[in-house]
Amino acid sequence: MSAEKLTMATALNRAMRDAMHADPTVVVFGEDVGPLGGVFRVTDGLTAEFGEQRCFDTPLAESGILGMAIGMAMNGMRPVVEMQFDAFAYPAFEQLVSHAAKMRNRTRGRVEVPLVIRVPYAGGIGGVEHHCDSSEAYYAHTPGLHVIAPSDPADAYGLLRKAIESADPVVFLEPKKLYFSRSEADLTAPVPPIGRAVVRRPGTDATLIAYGPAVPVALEAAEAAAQEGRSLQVVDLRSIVPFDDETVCAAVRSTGRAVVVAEAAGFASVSSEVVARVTERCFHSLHAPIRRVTGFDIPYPPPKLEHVHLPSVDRILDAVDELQWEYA
Amino acid sequence: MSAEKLTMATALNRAMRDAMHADPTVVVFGEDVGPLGGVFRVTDGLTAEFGEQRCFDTPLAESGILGMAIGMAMNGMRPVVEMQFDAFAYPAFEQLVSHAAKMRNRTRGRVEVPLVIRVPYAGGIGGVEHHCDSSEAYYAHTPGLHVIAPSDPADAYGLLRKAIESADPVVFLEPKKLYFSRSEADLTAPVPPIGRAVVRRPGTDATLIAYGPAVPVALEAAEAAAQEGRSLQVVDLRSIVPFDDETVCAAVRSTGRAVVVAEAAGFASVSSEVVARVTERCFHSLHAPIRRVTGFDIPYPPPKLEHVHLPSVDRILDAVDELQWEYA
Amino acid sequence: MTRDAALLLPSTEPVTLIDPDGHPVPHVGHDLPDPQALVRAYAALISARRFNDQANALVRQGRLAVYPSSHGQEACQIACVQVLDDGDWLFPTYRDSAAIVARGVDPVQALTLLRGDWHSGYDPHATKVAPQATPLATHLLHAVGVAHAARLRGEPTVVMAVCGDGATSEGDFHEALNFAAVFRTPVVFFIQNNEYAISVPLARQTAAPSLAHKGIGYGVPGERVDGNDVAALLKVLGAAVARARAGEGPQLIEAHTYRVQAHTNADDPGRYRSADEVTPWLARDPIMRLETYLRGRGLLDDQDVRGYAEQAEQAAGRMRAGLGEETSADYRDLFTHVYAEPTPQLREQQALVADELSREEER
Amino acid sequence: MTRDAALLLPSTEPVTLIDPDGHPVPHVGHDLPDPQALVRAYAALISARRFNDQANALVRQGRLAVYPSSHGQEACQIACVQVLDDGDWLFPTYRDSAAIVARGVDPVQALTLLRGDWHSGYDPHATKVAPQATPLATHLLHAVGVAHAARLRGEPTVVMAVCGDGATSEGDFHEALNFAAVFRTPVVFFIQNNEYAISVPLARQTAAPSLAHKGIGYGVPGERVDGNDVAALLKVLGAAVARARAGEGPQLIEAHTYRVQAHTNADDPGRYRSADEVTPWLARDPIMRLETYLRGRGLLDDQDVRGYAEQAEQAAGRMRAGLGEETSADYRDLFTHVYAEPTPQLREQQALVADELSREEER
Ligand SMILES: Cc1ncc(C[n+]2csc(CCOP(=O)(O)OP(=O)(O)O)c2C)c(N)n1
Ligand SMILES: Cc1ncc(C[n+]2csc(CCOP(=O)(O)OP(=O)(O)O)c2C)c(N)n1
Ligand SMILES: [Mg+2]
Ligand SMILES: [Mg+2]
Repeated sequence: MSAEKLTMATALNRAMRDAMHADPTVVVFGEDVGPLGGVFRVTDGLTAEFGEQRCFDTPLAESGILGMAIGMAMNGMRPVVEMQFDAFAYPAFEQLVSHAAKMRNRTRGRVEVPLVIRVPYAGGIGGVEHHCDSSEAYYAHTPGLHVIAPSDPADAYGLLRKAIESADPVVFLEPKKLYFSRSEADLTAPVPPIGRAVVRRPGTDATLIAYGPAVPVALEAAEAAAQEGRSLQVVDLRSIVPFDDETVCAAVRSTGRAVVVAEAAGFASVSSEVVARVTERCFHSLHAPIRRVTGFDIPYPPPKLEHVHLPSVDRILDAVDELQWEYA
Repeated sequence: MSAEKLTMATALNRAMRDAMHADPTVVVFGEDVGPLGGVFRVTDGLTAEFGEQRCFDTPLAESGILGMAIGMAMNGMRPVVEMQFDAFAYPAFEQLVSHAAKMRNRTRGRVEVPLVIRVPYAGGIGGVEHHCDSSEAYYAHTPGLHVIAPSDPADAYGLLRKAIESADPVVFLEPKKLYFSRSEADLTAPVPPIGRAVVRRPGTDATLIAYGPAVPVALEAAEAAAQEGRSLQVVDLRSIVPFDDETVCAAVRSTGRAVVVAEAAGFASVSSEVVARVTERCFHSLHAPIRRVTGFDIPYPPPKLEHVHLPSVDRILDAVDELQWEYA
Repeated sequence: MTRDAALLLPSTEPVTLIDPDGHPVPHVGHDLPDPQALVRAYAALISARRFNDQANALVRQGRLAVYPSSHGQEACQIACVQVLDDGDWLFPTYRDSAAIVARGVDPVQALTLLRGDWHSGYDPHATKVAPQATPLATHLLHAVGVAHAARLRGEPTVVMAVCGDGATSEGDFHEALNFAAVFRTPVVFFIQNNEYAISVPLARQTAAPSLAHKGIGYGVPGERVDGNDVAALLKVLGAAVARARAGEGPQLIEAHTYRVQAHTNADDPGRYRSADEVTPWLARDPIMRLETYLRGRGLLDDQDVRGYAEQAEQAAGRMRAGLGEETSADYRDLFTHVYAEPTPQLREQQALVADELSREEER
Repeated sequence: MTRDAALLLPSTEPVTLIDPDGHPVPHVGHDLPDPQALVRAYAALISARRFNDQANALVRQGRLAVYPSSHGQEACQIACVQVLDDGDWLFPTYRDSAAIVARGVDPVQALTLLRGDWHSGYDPHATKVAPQATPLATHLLHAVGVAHAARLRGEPTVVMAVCGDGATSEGDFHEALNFAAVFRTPVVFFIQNNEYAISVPLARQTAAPSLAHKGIGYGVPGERVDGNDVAALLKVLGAAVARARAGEGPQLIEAHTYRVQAHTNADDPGRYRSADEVTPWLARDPIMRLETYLRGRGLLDDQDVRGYAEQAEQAAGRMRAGLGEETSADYRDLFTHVYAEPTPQLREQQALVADELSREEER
């Protein structure tokens, strides 16, 4: 067991490398993932180390990439494919929804498609249109897919290993803005199974529920609130599907107040689901309705305006302020 | 003003015919919509009446259909395109999300894409896989699209006329199982604007909130409840986006209890949104958490099992029973 | 892979080896298949036709929900299976039930989808037949993936990927051809051009000289074949399979045939084509011409014909019986096969149904 | 539309009319463009090169966020615009900023996207230039739609739809070519084959003899042209536009050129290609050869060259100045242009931001 300081991009790269060493059926492919190592360098060195047959570039066609991955998964391989940016996964939507998600069901378990779809996702990097979408709702709403969003290097490593080992298709959402943030991680530590949320920060007054790129913002907000004497708990979902009702509800019951924080547009989203299901389960423990701080219901803004759109510490603290403390 | 008894399919057909008469820029195209009149005969007779240039068959490619429609809308036309079945709209997902929904925004209003995407949707017709998806959440989550689901012939006519007149792209979801159910409709009556829900049945004890194919089921449940002495109000959303907070919240406040009914899988769905936003707005009027009766989080079942999946009168009444009447 | 245009373009006319009247047609590129293969094909054609007729009858009796018939396309159905080895894969569409049965899948299992029992009824791994694909052209990419995986492992697998003329317009057709070509994947793309996509005729689908002309745009050799001539199909498809197996990469074969019946029983072809258009195709029936040829060569006599008809009749009887049996749809299947392990949420949802059912029973 | 294969296939070698050394090359199909057109093209090339250099410099200075340069591809940029009439439309990609500016769009407005101010800065209706497309190949379908709408109204509009070699692999490329062919829509599909899609070389993109060979699969005539020879481009594209305008339907033109710079400033080409590969292409520069040719014919002298350079320099200066001005991004735009009328929800959300900002100001 040895902790080291590394970036999420490196952690993800290690996860693929280690998985490829551990299992010869793991293959990595997509656009520019070979010699270039991916536009974010997440697949850096894999072709050099494992050869062209294990990590390779494809023609430029996302439906093709996922469709071929499904076929390979049907025939004994474990493909890990990269969609270059969130919005460029949309051409693969039919393959994802009508096949990846349904093949096991269609065949009553006779055909499995163990594959991972890595999607660099969400904003905060000054990217132009189509490079910053938070698309998790589309995937989370689709039965048959696991949907995961790590928020730090350690989870990124552990969850990607689990995703590659999974017998089911996993949409693995990598928050682009966290790719190069560095933190301590012990890659040899045991990882919890997919489907477990974690309390990132204890707190007693209210609970912030976040995932992926929103987690660091929530933690920052909790820190700021602490300065003002308010104790905020922070829960990191990690896995959107399956959802960890147990951890989330226990957290919310312990404080009686909650704010869900997510970058995606709020309407008919994962954050709607969190509000709905937690309210259904914890109604009588709630002192106030659960609030949401999400992206607005607008197309992702151009770089110069993204700060207006993204959940900010201030906006989170405003929402916390509105949790009807007068009823405490 | 003259009411007549007609099916939803006929009402939709009339809406297109009348729109094509009223506006020469309206064109209808898709797969099999020409001489065949569509697999559900919703475009029956349009080619005969308006000629090949106004209603025509395309090659078999949904992204092509929607992409071409976007171009035509950019250049002065009002295309109304048909996606043959819900799951066959998925190949057009990128065109829908990355272009139809964003063109106005991209150009700060300089380029409008007034088009309607008609989608025969949802189940209850014994259809095989890929023919029964409830895909509204994907569209409702996407900023820039209007999303409409009528539940009777009169609304089908009025809302489709409004959708065709709209300057924005509209996803028009036609509940397949209601195509051939007949009811009185006055097609000359004025129609409310897109974005208004309607109370379909008054009631005082609890509110059922439904849209599209779930509305008749909710009405049936209310009827059954009345027999048992419970008065259920039924709200029909009609328009999912824009959402009519005013009507829905007023209804829920008036009863203090609510159940959302929808065919789609519940997770991260339109019904999650309804629960979340109504709870946020009406928390202190609620005697119990809002419950959901939705499709399960599973791929749409084969015909012999769809009855297990679809919201039923009994399941709705069970949910109503669980609205904590002991707190009344 | 050759980049020489001449070698990638199809012949100007579809390859025919036995004409509609049962006469052999000399061809520079292909001899006739050997007699055994033709007799085997004949027996299979008779079974396939009987299977189609039986399925149509079952629809009329309400025992099948829907059936997209391959009546008139049986030569394609049979040939694309007969050229495969046991280890090869077949990727069929909804219209290829006869091919699936020819491949050895139990007819009742083959019809699970169309009966409404479940989305697919047979074991793809055991039968090397992929689930029938409904979303058009999407399965062509799966075929490429299956073939590519086999090739990475050094297996001799060839994959037969079948689609219709309409499906060639989908983006996935393009991506599948291109991926297969770039990776030199052993897939035979087999288009059954039956001139219609539901109501839409070929002329509305493409302006190309032929669908086989699409091959060259990917560096894939294209070939055209008479889709009602099982002899030509066996040779052309057989050669394509052999080349793919030898490492020469994918091939594109367009069979020209005709959908003599409706798209499915729910369709009404009177709305978009005249009976006059259909009639000439009845004279080009794939069975008749093979029978004439075989009889003429003394490879088939009345007794053989009766024998094959009898075999086909027995199979149809077993199929009727099998489909007559009540099937018990188990609601638990809805929750069990969404993931390898049901999520906590699915367990809750299944429990809700269980509770409903137990309360119903109490009543 | 012809279904004769010979008329749909491209020539075996790209059409060249002026070789890299500036010598005219006789060609059976095409004469040289007239001198005025070539001189006009020269001036435009100089401006385009200067525009590229300036944009690259602005990136280094941090005044542009990102720039996909068309350095070395300027002949394509210029020619595809010069062949259009005012009423025609251009459908460009992110790499075609120089073409957009050549079409008359204000350079500062053309760079709005890459500056991060907004997704698109110019008025597509006023300029007949569609917003630059990022999702590859998707805009080709919009081009077909724009052209089809014009044709339904009997307008003489032709649409120039530009994409890269990589984009040809997308399903939407296939669907666009097919729709255009079936509807005989006046679109010229213009592929700038610069041999790379980011890091992926052409050989990984296709196994076809050439990208122009894709045309025949749709019944669309394909042609290949030297992408660094503006003379050949003007003639080949001009002929395609004329045929499209005359009602002969779509055309597919592949220009063979090379991306001499990185994909964008964020790219690191050293990881996937050697400098040795790039060097020969520098000698094939589109400007040099035209300059040599024009000087040789007495159509250009030192003074002209200085004059055009001066013009280009002035434009670059205006561009620098324009991009130096502070832009004020208005948050209200985020809510105003989602729908024709903001929804009640968007009004609420905008009010929330307004409230935040007013409280910030108070502080
Ligand atoms: C992606 C998609 N779009 C639409 C459909 C609806 N549909 C089913 S069959 C069919 C026609 C297919 O024609 P073709 O490919 O020629 O096959 P055939 O039915 O003639 O065998 C259509 C449009 C579908 N199944 N999938
Ligand atoms: C649908 C889609 N997938 C992926 C990308 C990411 N991407 C941007 S440019 C590019 C390469 C495009 O290559 P090519 O078409 O040859 O054009 P070039 O950049 O060479 O001009 C890629 C993969 C994208 N923009 N759209
Ligand atoms: Mg067909
Ligand atoms: Mg390129």
